[in-house]
Amino acid sequence: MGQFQAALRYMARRAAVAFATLFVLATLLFILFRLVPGDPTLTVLSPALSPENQAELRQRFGLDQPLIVQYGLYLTNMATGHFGISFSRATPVVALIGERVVNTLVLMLPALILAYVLGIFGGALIAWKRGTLLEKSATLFAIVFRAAPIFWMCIVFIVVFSHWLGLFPEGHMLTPGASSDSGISQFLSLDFLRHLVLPLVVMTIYYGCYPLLVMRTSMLEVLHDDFIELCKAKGLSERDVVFRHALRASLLPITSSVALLAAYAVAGSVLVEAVFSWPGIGLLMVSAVLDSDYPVAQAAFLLIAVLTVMGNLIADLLYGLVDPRIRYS
Amino acid sequence: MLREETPSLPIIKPLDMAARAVGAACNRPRVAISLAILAAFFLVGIFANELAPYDAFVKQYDANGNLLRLLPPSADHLLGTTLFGRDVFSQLILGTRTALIVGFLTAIATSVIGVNIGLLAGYFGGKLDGALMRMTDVVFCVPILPFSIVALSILNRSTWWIITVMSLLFWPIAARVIRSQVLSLKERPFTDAARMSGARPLRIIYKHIAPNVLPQAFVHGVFAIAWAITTEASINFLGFGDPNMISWGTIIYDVFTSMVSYTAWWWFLPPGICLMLVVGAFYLVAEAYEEVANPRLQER
Amino acid sequence: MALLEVDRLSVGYRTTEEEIRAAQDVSLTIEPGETLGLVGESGCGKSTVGRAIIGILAKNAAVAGGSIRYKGRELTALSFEAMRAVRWKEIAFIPQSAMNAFNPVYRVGRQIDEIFTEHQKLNAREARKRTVELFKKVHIPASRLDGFPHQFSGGMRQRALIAMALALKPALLIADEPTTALDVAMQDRIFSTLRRLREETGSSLLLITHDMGLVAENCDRVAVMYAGRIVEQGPTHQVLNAPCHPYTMGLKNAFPSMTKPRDETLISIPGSPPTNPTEMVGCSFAPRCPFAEPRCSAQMPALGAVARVHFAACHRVDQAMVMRRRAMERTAWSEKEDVLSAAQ
Amino acid sequence: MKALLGQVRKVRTVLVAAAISLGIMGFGRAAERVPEITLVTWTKAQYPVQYEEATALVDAWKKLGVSVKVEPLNFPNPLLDRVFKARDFGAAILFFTASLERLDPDFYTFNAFHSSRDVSGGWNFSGVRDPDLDKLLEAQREEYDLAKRKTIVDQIQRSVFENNVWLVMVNQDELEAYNKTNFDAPVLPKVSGFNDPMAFFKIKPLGSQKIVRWGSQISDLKTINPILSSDSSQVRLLYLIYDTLMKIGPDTNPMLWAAKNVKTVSPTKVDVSIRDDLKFHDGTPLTAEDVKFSFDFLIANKAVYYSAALEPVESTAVLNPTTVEFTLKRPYAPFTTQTLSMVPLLPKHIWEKVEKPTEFENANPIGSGPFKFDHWKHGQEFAVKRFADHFSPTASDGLLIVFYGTREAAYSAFLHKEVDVMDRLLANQVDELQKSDFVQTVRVPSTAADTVVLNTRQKPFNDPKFRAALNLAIPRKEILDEFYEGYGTLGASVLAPADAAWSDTSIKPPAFDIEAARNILKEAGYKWDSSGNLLYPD
Repeated sequence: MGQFQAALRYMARRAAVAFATLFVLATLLFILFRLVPGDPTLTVLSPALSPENQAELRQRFGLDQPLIVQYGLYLTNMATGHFGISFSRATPVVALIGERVVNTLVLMLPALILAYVLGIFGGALIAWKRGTLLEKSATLFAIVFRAAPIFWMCIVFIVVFSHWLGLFPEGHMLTPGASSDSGISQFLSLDFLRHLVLPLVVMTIYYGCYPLLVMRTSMLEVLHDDFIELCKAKGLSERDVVFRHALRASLLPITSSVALLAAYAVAGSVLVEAVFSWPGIGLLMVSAVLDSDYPVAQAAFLLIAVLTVMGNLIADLLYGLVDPRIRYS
Repeated sequence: MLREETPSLPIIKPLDMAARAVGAACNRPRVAISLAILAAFFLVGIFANELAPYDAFVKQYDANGNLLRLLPPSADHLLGTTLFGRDVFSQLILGTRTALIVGFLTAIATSVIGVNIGLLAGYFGGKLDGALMRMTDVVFCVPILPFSIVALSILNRSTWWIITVMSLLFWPIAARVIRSQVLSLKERPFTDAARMSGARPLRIIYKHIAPNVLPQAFVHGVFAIAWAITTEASINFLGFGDPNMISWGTIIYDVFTSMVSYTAWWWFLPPGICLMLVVGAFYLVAEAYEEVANPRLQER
Repeated sequence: MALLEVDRLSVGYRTTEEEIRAAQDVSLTIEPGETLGLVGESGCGKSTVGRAIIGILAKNAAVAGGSIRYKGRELTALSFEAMRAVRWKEIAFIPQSAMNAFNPVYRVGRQIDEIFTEHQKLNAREARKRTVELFKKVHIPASRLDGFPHQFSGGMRQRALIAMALALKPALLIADEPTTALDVAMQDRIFSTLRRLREETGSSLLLITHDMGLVAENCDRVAVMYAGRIVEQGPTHQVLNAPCHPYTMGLKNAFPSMTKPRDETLISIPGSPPTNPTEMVGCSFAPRCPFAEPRCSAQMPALGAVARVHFAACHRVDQAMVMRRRAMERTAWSEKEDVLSAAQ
Repeated sequence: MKALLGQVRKVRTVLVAAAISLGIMGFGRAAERVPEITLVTWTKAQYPVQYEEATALVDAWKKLGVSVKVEPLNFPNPLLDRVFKARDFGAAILFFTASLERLDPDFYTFNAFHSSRDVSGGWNFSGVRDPDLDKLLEAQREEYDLAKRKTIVDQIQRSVFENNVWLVMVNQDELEAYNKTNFDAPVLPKVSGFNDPMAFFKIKPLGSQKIVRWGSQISDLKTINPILSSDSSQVRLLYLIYDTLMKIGPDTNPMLWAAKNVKTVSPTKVDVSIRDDLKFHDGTPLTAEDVKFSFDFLIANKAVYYSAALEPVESTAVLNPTTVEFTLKRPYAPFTTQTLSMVPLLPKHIWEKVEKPTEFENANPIGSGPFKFDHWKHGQEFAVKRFADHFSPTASDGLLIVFYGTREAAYSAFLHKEVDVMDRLLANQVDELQKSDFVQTVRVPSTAADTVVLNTRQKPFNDPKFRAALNLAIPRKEILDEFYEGYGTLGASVLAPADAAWSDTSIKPPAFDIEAARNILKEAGYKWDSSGNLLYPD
């Protein structure tokens, strides 16, 4: 029980640090966006745009306030999860962004989970089969593919699997007009799955390479450990030795990679979304930055940062789960 | 990517380590091939101007003054031409130079930052350590690609800014590894001896401790080269790159936006393959070096 | 019929550069209920022999010759699955360091349950019942079953290991340096536990150790290994009281014994074992041996009988008495040490 | 690297220049070198063609001894900030899209050259301040007689052309394609093609696909609240749902739409009577009250996009349930083509209840247009359905606009028959598409223009001779052939030939002639130094 409480206390402290991190990031972001050259009021492309109109718009956007007031408002908006109102749309930012985050997660989470599952079991398998053709080719494959730029791989996959073979759609999340519903049910359709396959496969392969290689190295080390010898001496089958004992004990280095890879994947989702026209948060952020829509860009960026920070937290939590020797102190 | 482990290493000079790494490479075809690939790309990068058959920025015309648009590979144009008649092979060669410059400058800058922060935090500890490490945490959580996009929309879209932004984002990993190493190094007898003899802290740090963390810094540096090249290509692919510089990422982006990626394979495939080879080779070399620098990782 | 007969066993390790013989022509027998000590410095190949018997050699190692017969069955010829059935049920194994013998990420109880579920096909409930009984036998509270290995003390882990080893009443137990990391008091407790449990199961024991004291206290017979070969073998009291090989004499010196006054400081053998003994033509101990003669480094001595059940491999075995006396003196060894260090 | 070399070279030339000028100072005043000029253009990422055009200009102008620094800027910002507000540029390549509302000559003349528009946000990029021109610009605004107005407009075009401030390079054709096995497009508006909602009102299903799917290159519709409308590509979608009193017809002539009759009572009084069969999508009849409300409401809430069109309106009054009287501040000739065809008719009963109109999402827009709102999935699609009660019902069952965000995604969707209509194609795509048997490609000569705008506030652009030389040194033919594969016409007047009613076709595109350009410079007293750099006249 004490351990559990310690873990809770530890997590609480970590969460506090995460919050502080986000606060610093948010402030940094605020400053950054005030430095962006370009007047957001100019995005109204009317030849009639006059200084009076601009003043009006500036007031509408709240840009006429002193910076410190803007900053205060910005922080309150964030703290209340409101994020303000988009410059270019009447939509509250939060409504705009909520959908997009879901779309991003719906692609990224399965991809990361699959990448790790495949990486872990694949890595264990090839470490066990060390020296075989399987191990050599899988290792080479992973070495080559983790080095490939993901956006390029995405295009290669599109060219091969949709353009030449016509197996999957080239992009987007749903066939146009397939569903007018923007709730959860759209993710349950066959159509969605068809659109999901290609980006999911690319991301899984791409992000699976690293866990695969880490797992292989870690397994090779663990397979030399004394307890493996005992497991063998106990008369366990090789499969049990490898997949029950060695695999579980080899997970430590891989969990410490979760945070890094998750952060990498969150950031990289911008690229995948761009190639596949996936209506996710990364794509929204890019277009908001280009459109000088500060509230949307800030919120999107912040949410991406939140995902990164959460990836860190989850990695920490996993570490504790995977390694019973970790004590929270 | 690095492991956050503190190897207890003997005091070894990085050059010796490099020599050992090269020696070890000879036993491992994978690393030997990587080094050969890198050597080839280095030569191409250095002699880019001499090797490029055409000016990569200039449109090519045939004898009748027609633009040589989307030509497949031929003896005149080894890798064909682009939508606006530029020589792909020459662009690829110029891109090599960009990739290497970006990789190395970023690696050097980010290692310098990371190592110094790691050294100072690790050696002085206390409040300085706390402050530096919190800063490290914050920077660690900055999503690299989105941040670069925002930053580059403020700054000029130049390769130098891209290098700067990446250098400012990549260092936390190095700082953490170096710091934890310094924590153990500063308890070693030789540090005590230096302290006893009245050496000032900065002298102890840079004269006595720093040489011992160089191997780790070097490992990080080589990894950073690979990350930098990939990230720069990604930034270019999102259209935030330097328009006056040809990089592999820009080439891929040009094909993609011209919508000919499925026909003009000669234009689309080479830059990706180059990225794959160079980045992959740097990863392998970094890992091989890491094994030497950190004996615990040596394959048994 | 002996329980285990190892006949001219050779084991080779393949490294990137060369092949190293870790064991060469090793012959041993163990009778039912008997305890055989296998002693030698670390790296002499004694652990390799133990692992070869139970068939858990490292991937780059293989039996290169000889035979291992257990109850008349040739173990080296068994299929993997057949060998699997022999392990633990027939021959159990206590590895070198109890410290790392348990998988750090699983609860100890679960790792013991596995024996019953694997070999006796018990279900989880029944297996747990047996494990609880086992723990009772070695005086570990059943509540600790749900602990992780790192939450166990060294002694506790070792006892758990012993309990586990004898759980299936194996005919033979191979213990590889079972108490290396423990203090003397703890060692005694462990060995008394081991004895107690063996009385129940009647298991034979192959005790692999570098500790002459342990051999003296626990073994019926002893085999001394050096550089992959057995250099002396015989009943414990004979070998220890009247060692016939200079290496055994040196080993004996290196440990406090009841035969010598407590206050005397220990004498250790200078130098270190050869890295690749296969390359050596003569006696592999010759470079360190204070009694070496020219023929020693030219010709390999054979294992010959010095008494009815006592064998030794030394050219000067006939001068054993003289050597024994001289070996008690520090100078005999230190002279050699000077020579060795001068040679470097 | 090239940049670095460029930097080095620049520093070197500066040093050399300094050394030379120091050396010459002893003998007399040295002629000053024409500095490197900055050419602002679009990023390669957003508009590759406009970026390429800049590089073509660099090569051409180099032949005059003028060095050019290309500065690709992101649209909208910081490009707009530099050109529309800070006016911090030498020359800028701007890209004007075609739309029917921009056909009235007022749009590209008054807005672009009247001195009152030389304010932050105004479109007088060049900083033209010419009292005579101002007078002409004002006169055409007030002239209701078409023939007389045309004469004034021609005068303006000529004057602007000779002033060489807006150097129109190319008027490119609008290239479009639709799936001809699914649909027939009997009415394709001139100038804008599918960029005009009218095309979608008339498109006819041929098979089972009754809903037209349009692959849009914009990443999302931003808002359906007209107060917040920001640009023409966004506004055009509003007109699917909202009626206007008049429309620019497919033949580019103004036509009555919701209005039954428009009577110019006096130069400042216009009476508009509306049809009596107008109905909002919720069944409420559309009355003169709604018309008056729409104008008053948009004026009161400072709907920026419409502010130019609404500015001349002094007041509105309901004369009877079907007639509204507009009182203008001054005579305003574009009233029908601009004001009446642009302002959407809003349902009073809905909008008058909105508390904060600028923050109103208008999530379920009710209009009276031929299509009624169906659904909008942000960043994915926007769908409207046929409104059967409309006076001019659509031939299709509805329209689905799919937001692809990029041309490439929309294009591949079109190839895969995921969408039926695609606009704004690149030339090389048209060639590719013509090979497919299901595709009808459409080439619409349009008023879209790639124009080099010169900033006369800065040296050397303040010199008309210098500007004239630059204009002659634009390789128009090369640009049209290489970047548009010939799909378009060479640019001349600011009013493109496609604007048939107003364009002065006697203005011919200047031929690319470096020699002539150098002669102009020579005559104006410019010189060249030994390495061929242009020097200012003494």
